[in-house]
Amino acid sequence: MKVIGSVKEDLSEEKRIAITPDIVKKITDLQLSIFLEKNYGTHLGINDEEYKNKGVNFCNSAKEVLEKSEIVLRVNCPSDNEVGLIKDKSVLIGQFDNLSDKEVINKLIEKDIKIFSLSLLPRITRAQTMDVLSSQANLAGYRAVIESIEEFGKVVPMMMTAAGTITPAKFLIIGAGVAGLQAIATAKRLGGIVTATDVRTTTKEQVESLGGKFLSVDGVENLETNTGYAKEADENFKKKQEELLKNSVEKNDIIICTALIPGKKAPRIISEDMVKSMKSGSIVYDLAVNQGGNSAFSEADKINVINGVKVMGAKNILNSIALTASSLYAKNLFNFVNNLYDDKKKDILINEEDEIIKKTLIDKKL
Amino acid sequence: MKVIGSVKEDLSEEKRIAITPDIVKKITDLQLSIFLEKNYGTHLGINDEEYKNKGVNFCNSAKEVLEKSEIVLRVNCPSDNEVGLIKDKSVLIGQFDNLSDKEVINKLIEKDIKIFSLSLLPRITRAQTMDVLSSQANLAGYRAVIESIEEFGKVVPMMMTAAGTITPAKFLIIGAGVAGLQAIATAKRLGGIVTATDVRTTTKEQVESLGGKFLSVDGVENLETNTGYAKEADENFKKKQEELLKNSVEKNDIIICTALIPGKKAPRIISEDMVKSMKSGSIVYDLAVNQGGNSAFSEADKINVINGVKVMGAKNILNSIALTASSLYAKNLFNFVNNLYDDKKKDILINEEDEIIKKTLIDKKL
Amino acid sequence: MEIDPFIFRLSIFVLAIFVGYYVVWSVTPSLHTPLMSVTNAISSVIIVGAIIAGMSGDIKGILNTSNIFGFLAIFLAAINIFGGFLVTQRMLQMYKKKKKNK
Amino acid sequence: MEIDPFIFRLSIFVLAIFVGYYVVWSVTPSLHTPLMSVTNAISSVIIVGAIIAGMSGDIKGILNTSNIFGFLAIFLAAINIFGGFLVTQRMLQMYKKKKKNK
Amino acid sequence: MSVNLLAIFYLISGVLFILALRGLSSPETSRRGNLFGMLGMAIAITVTFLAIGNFSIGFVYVLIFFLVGGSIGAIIAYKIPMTAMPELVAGFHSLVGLAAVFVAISAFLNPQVFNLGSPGDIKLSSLIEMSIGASIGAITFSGSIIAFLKLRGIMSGAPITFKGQHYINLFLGLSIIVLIFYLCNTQSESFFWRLISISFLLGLLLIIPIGGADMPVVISMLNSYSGWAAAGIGFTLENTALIITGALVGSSGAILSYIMCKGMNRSFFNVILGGFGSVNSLTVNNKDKKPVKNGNAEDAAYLMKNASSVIIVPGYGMAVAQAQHALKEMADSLKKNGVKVSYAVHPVAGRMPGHMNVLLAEANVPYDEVFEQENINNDFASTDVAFVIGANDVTNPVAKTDPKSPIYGMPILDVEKSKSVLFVKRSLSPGYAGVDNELFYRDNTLMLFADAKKMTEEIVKNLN
Amino acid sequence: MSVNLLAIFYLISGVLFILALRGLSSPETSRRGNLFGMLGMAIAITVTFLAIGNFSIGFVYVLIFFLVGGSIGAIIAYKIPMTAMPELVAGFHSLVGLAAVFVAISAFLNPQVFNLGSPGDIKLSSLIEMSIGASIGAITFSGSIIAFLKLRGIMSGAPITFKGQHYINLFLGLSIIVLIFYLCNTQSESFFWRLISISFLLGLLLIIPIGGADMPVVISMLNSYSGWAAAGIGFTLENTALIITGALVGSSGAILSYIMCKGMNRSFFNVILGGFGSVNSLTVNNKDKKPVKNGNAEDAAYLMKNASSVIIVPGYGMAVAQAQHALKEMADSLKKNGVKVSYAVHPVAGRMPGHMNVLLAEANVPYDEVFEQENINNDFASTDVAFVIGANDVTNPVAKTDPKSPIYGMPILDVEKSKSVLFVKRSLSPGYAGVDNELFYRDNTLMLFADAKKMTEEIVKNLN
Ligand SMILES: NC(=O)c1ccc[n+]([C@@H]2O[C@H](COP(=O)([O-])OP(=O)(O)OC[C@H]3O[C@@H](n4cnc5c(N)ncnc54)[C@H](OP(=O)(O)O)[C@@H]3O)[C@@H](O)[C@H]2O)c1
Ligand SMILES: NC(=O)c1ccc[n+]([C@@H]2O[C@H](COP(=O)([O-])OP(=O)(O)OC[C@H]3O[C@@H](n4cnc5c(N)ncnc54)[C@H](OP(=O)(O)O)[C@@H]3O)[C@@H](O)[C@H]2O)c1
Ligand SMILES: NC(=O)c1ccc[n+]([C@@H]2O[C@H](COP(=O)([O-])OP(=O)(O)OC[C@H]3O[C@@H](n4cnc5c(N)ncnc54)[C@H](O)[C@@H]3O)[C@@H](O)[C@H]2O)c1
Ligand SMILES: NC(=O)c1ccc[n+]([C@@H]2O[C@H](COP(=O)([O-])OP(=O)(O)OC[C@H]3O[C@@H](n4cnc5c(N)ncnc54)[C@H](O)[C@@H]3O)[C@@H](O)[C@H]2O)c1
Repeated sequence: MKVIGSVKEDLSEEKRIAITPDIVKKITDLQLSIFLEKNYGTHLGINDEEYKNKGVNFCNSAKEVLEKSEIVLRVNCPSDNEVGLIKDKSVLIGQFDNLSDKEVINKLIEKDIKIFSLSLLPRITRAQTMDVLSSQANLAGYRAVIESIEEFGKVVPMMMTAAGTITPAKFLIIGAGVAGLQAIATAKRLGGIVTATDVRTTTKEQVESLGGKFLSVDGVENLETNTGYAKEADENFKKKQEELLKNSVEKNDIIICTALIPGKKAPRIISEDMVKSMKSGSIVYDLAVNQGGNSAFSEADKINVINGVKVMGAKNILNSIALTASSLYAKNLFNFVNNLYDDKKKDILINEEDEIIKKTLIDKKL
Repeated sequence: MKVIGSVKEDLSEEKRIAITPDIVKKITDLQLSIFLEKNYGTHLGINDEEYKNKGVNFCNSAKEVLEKSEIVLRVNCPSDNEVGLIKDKSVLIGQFDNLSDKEVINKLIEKDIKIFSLSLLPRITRAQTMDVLSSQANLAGYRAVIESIEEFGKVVPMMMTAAGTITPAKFLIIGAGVAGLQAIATAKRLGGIVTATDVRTTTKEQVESLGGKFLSVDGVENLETNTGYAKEADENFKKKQEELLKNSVEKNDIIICTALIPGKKAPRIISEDMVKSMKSGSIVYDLAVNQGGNSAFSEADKINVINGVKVMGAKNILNSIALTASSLYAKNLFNFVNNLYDDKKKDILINEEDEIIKKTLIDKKL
Repeated sequence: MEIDPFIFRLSIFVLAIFVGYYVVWSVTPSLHTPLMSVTNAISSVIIVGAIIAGMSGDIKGILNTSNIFGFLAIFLAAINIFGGFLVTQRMLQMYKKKKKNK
Repeated sequence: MEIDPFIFRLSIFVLAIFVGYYVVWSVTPSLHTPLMSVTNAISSVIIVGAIIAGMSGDIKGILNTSNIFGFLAIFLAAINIFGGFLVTQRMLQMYKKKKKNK
Repeated sequence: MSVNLLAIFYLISGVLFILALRGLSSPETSRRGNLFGMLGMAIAITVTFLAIGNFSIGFVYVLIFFLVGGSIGAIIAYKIPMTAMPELVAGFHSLVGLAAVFVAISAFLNPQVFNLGSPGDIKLSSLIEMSIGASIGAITFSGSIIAFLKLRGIMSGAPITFKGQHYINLFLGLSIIVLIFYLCNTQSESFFWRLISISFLLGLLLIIPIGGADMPVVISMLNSYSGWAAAGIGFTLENTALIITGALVGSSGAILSYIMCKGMNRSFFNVILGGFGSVNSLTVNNKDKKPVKNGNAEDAAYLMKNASSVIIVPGYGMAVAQAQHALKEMADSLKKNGVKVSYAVHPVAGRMPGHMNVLLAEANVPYDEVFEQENINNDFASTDVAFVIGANDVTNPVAKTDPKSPIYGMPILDVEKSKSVLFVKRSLSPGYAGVDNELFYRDNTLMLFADAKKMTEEIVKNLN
Repeated sequence: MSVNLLAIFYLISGVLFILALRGLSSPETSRRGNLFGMLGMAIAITVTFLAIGNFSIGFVYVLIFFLVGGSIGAIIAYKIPMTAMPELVAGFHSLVGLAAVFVAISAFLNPQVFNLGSPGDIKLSSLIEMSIGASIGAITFSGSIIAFLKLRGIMSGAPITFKGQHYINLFLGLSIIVLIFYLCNTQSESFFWRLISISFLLGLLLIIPIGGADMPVVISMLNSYSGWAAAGIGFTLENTALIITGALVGSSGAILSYIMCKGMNRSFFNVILGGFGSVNSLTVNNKDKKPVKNGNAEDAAYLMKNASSVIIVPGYGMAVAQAQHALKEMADSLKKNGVKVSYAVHPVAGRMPGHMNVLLAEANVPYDEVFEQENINNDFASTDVAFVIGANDVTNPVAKTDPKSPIYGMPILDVEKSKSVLFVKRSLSPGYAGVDNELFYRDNTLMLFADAKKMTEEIVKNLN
């Protein structure tokens, strides 16, 4: 019986967990045994008891867990320290970043550890159940709106009352990918007036299908790659987009930035001037802050107030909904393991024919 | 020309202001001149310039303002210190509490100051435009939901996704007065499943008119007074209510408490056991915390975590939406002044025939 | 072996009843009054009988009772015909779709 | 001064057209096929003519051409009558509101 | 003119009458329908003249009576105010009835003119036909007179019932049959006159017990009677035009009254028999017996479809009925029809601040169609229809006029200034403040009594 | 039996036929309508026998032919599979047409039997009537045969057009008129036969160019023709039953085909003239020329109203059309009709996680009616109707069967297991994944081509 293990990660950076009680049974049904570190989920209100009842084994330290584990599930990249503890030739599955995690990855490869990074998952239909990017971006989009509203000194929905009319808050969503669409939906639900913009023309219909208005940059091509992602925009486009947004930004109360380009720095879309043109009390929430930020003044885990405009962004927004985020993340992981694991051989089977396995595997030094 | 004045209040307790730029013109149209203290609205992003442009005069200190003012507008009761500064025989309008503000009120009356407390406003149709209780309770209801959601580690709306289904959050609203109804509306908007309960039977239809479910305590009378408020419940009722809620509370994720009885301590509705019966991660937001609280463990401006359940409440929840709250409060105040002020005599006219004036005036020591 | 014309008339009568029955089934309520009014006007086709009655007899006998009743019937029916159709026309004027402002 | 029976028939014909016209206006599309089928069945009332043709003449002449055509017409029309009405009945069976479970 | 040609022309005029009735069943074709009717009538009259071809002194008299009568009719038609339509139709009806009686009398006195035999020796079938015609004509006449008086207000609109009325009517009806029987046996003039008198009486008694609210049904029914009378006389005179038209009018009138009864939720037979269940259920709620105009979804749809602008005024009732989605759909339909739609939200509509906004937003009503009171109140005066759905207090003008009213001083939405006001609510009961709303009784108000959601859905159906 | 009595009976059977047609216009009364039709026919046949009263050897032959024919008809009616209905009706039609021709021939050969004069000296009017009857009968016959062959699939359903066809038809039509003219002049048998042959030919040519999709209209039109033929012969035979019924069938058939054309958005005249605009617009998108069943809102409403359970499967198209409110209303209507309604939400329906949930919540769909795939997938097999609105990929069974498909391996909603599947989308084009969905071509699938919101609103209208 192969052993699958997971240890506590640095709670100051990551509150999500890779194995939730929900997926324990699914894993053990695959004839894998699970080892977790003590107090694995307590910070989320999940007691070790709950796991134990479902058949999970607990160890007192990360070291013990990693010594036993042939498959290690994680949320983020292990620390340098942990790399040493992971068994050689074991399998490590998580979400890694080719840039910031480069060194650790190289060390792991030296130990002949098979690294699967779900960040590299192809966006094909069959991979949807393992798509952590989607599942987490979706929650991030929701949460960005909630946190913006919490910070917003006014009321979002329109209210016509005996003491006067409260006009509805105006939202501008930059980038209508998974996170952007959920942000649109959430803002609409609360009664905001929602506009969104994107460089991919197909998103217009999608934005409208959620009741939002779409702001198109006129007369430019569709910047969509054949994998469904955005391409970097050229100068001409950037100028036109800036022109368009300049007028729009100042009319909005809350801006949620979600624009990303895979493998590149996030495009800078909201300029300093734009932020300054906004009304005092407005909010800019930059979900792209960790990729360089879509907005001027945005800094992770800080609220910068510029002329009364609050520009904010979180290093890890998912920590604030870690319960839901973990539950989806764990399911994605399980589905990935399920696809990787050969039921008959009772072992991991690296089928190079399988696009999902092939694309997520990191087996060369970066 | 009579002078109407307002000074900054203690920002640590009150961020709302009594005069917003919106109502300046309306006041000056009544041939009143306005004096404000320096930096009156800066904490809300409203510059003195904005007021000055509309014809407001500024003084450097509260003292100067109060020396000039024949009518003083406030949000809360003045401090002991300020009482001395207010001119004898002037008029003071604000929201005062017969209990906690008793001493100050008595001092003011000694100075022959006419005190009008909008907290005493009769809930008659004509008074609706001055009804600060409604306008502020409404915002409080909205905000309580937003803050609860911000604190809530899960997602509110139902989402059926490739990584599994997220079940919708369940809300229970205790008390379906103005605040409760707005809480219902806001929670519904976000996709929550909303149940509400109240002692007044007419609220059933009102709850349902917002798409909420009503939880009726069976077989008891309607505890509504003829002024539309709730009466204190008897033991029999309380027992039945407890029975009913016991089962319901543990199924809910977020509880918003708004139940009040005018002039009395707020009813204790959520017992310690009930809080403990809730799932870890649940939220109890107690809007009644300043009146004694509807829930066990609730303390103003604190989040008490009991078995993973967060019980919270704010001393002044309106501070977090001070902009909107001030705008409505100021309009209410203006409407009150407008009713009090005789256009021809260019003076305050205390018409004892007028139910609104009669009921709000405090002219005897408490 | 000729069929009695009465039978034909009866057939015609029966069929006309069906026509009348089906023809108004789908009338919109807002047209009830004009429809009644036009039906009323049409029913003064009785004037056909009145004319025959009024014009009967020769020149001398033109003023016998039967003719006089005929004249009166013509008079009444004529009021109805003109009044009925014209008033319907007036009512229907109201149902003209108003010009939209732009 | 008797009216030609043709005129009566014409009147009957015209009125029947109106009846036919109005009677099916409001039919639901799902009934188009059965309606066509029943109309088809009804149109084989031509059998009346066929019967007259078939039974004409005396015993000896019963098998002259005209009769034979009559018989054939009867045969065809009869297929149609029985087939038409019965098949309509079958079709309509489908339109019976299904019993709801519970 | 040959009898055959004559018959063909009568057939044509019959067809034109059919087309007339058909045309009147939808607003688009209604004017053309009326023209068909006129044409049919013109043909019938002309060919009758031509067929007789006796342009003697009789013709002059006929012409004079015709023209005088026609002019009077035309004048009445132009002078009468639109509000007096129902009673006018009733009045006209009485004339048709009387005309039928006169024709029957004429035929009875002078049967040879119509080829019915000679006085005292009239063909049996003709005699039966003409007495039926005369009797129904007489009933129509006197019944219509009563209807006219009731509608005009000369006679009380309340149903006048008395004990045993049904027995008396039954007795009169039987007498008519007996009289016809004797008349056929004896051919005696006196029976004929008695027949007519009793029929007059029966007409009076039949209509008197029926309440004013049911008068439209009664008129339509009398219409039907007059058709049957014409058909009866048509058989007597062997006149196809009369037969076709009579049958047409007879059956369509009967159907129409049936449809109207259904529309008003009244039993057809009770109305026709008179006085049975004639308490008007709507007047019951209306303590002061003030009349309200009571419409249905079709009327509302028609009014709004033809408006150039509609202002929707939502209130607590919309919320209770959860009618917001249907309402949005209604607005969409109207907009498709080119109608300008806006929403007027009163600051205290509903039961919590912003109540209407929550629901309108839920139904995806665009914010730029939603106006607060101050910004839209002046628009009512230039609006065709104010559609008030489940709102009440916020429209009540008593807030401006009666200082004693609990809502005095509240600024209200001036819905009453628009051309027509539609009120959707379930009854005449008051709103939150408990004050009666006098708008319900205004002339330009149409009440739509129903649950707000159901009614709105009905209206949507009728808009399409 | 006296001619008068006979005529009255014929009138009665005519009235019964009217009631039959009326009955067939709504599902509730349809079976009763059919019975009226049978009764009318029985009366017409019986009284005809009685009138002739010649129960000689002729009667025996008549009876034999009648019974043999009747039995054959009955057997066909019971044996034929339900799917063959349209062609069956077409086939039956041809028989009526032929019967009309035979009667006309018989009358032509033996006019004295029908009181039309003697052979070679037939009354002019009768001759005209009978030749019109025969000609229309012949057209009906050959036209119906073609319709039958096309529907049966023996002949290609595609419209067969060739240059100048309209001129040929015109020429044939004119020839018929000329022939009738000569026939009347000469009373020559040869003209009569030529008339019939040319009419046969015309019938063939008229129908051949019409496409299979328009066949129902054609059948109804031929129905109408056979009615006119019967009426023509009715005039010849001076038979009221034939005249009434013929006119009834003739006009109702014409109206019915008009209504059907409107329902299909086709020009009536194009269909009737054949081949003009007969390219079936729907087959164009269908590259493989696989047939799809194409329904309308009424069909959908009918199917769902009579279902005991309906599962709604929303997809991205519902979101694009913003059909959620209309959908909720549809579900409400269905629930009122006692139908159980649930929603099946696929995990990746739409374009973002939880896309459908947002919209369903907006429309206030109760959460307990919304099921995730795992919990509802087994219910499809026991469900009457799956209503798929703007979803596509998530229902595509290719995900289970074709490992090469880009969606292979995605769990899908098993809508195809339900008794009927309704697909609301605008065309046959594929969804996000770009894969054709074979469900569209299944036997138990009905495609509803329209914008999701419009179609749903239409269905709601039809549900009420
Ligand atoms: N907005 C606030 O903050 C607030 C708070 C407390 C009180 N109020 C008071 O509430 C009132 C609001 O005015 P309003 O015009 O919105 O409401 P309203 O005056 O209370 O009238 C609502 C009307 O809706 C009708 N209705 C109820 N259910 C219905 C249904 N299912 N379908 C159709 N009609 C239905 C009722 O008539 P039927 O019974 O005949 O159907 C009723 O007359 C004001 O008096 C205001 O002062 C407001
Ligand atoms: N949920 C997610 O997170 C997510 C994210 C990205 C991609 N996807 C993919 O999106 C797909 C979702 O499947 P689905 O079944 O919901 O959608 P789908 O397969 O894309 O099909 C939607 C269908 O709706 C029809 N449609 C579009 N507009 C319409 C309108 N106005 N009225 C009526 N029909 C309309 C289209 O057909 P016509 O053009 O013929 O009308 C289309 O075939 C899956 O392939 C999934 O992998 C999902
Ligand atoms: N096949 C599947 O089942 C599946 C699953 C999930 C997502 N997807 C698709 O993957 C694609 C990418 O989604 P994502 O959320 O991961 O994208 P992302 O996070 O990479 O980018 C977010 C959005 O920002 C936009 N953007 C980039 N540069 C921009 C600029 N300069 N201005 C404005 N907008 C800019 C992008 O177009 C994208 O919509 C989408 O098409 C999505 O539908 C597919
Ligand atoms: N006339 C007007 O125009 C007007 C304006 C605003 C409000 N009002 C009315 O004033 C009334 C009071 O509203 P409010 O919000 O100020 O009330 P509140 O703040 O005094 O109380 C809040 C709610 O708590 C409820 N409550 C009290 N004890 C309870 C218990 N033991 N269990 C459950 N619920 C309990 C009350 O019934 C009330 O609904 C309402 O009827 C409201 O409609 C009227």
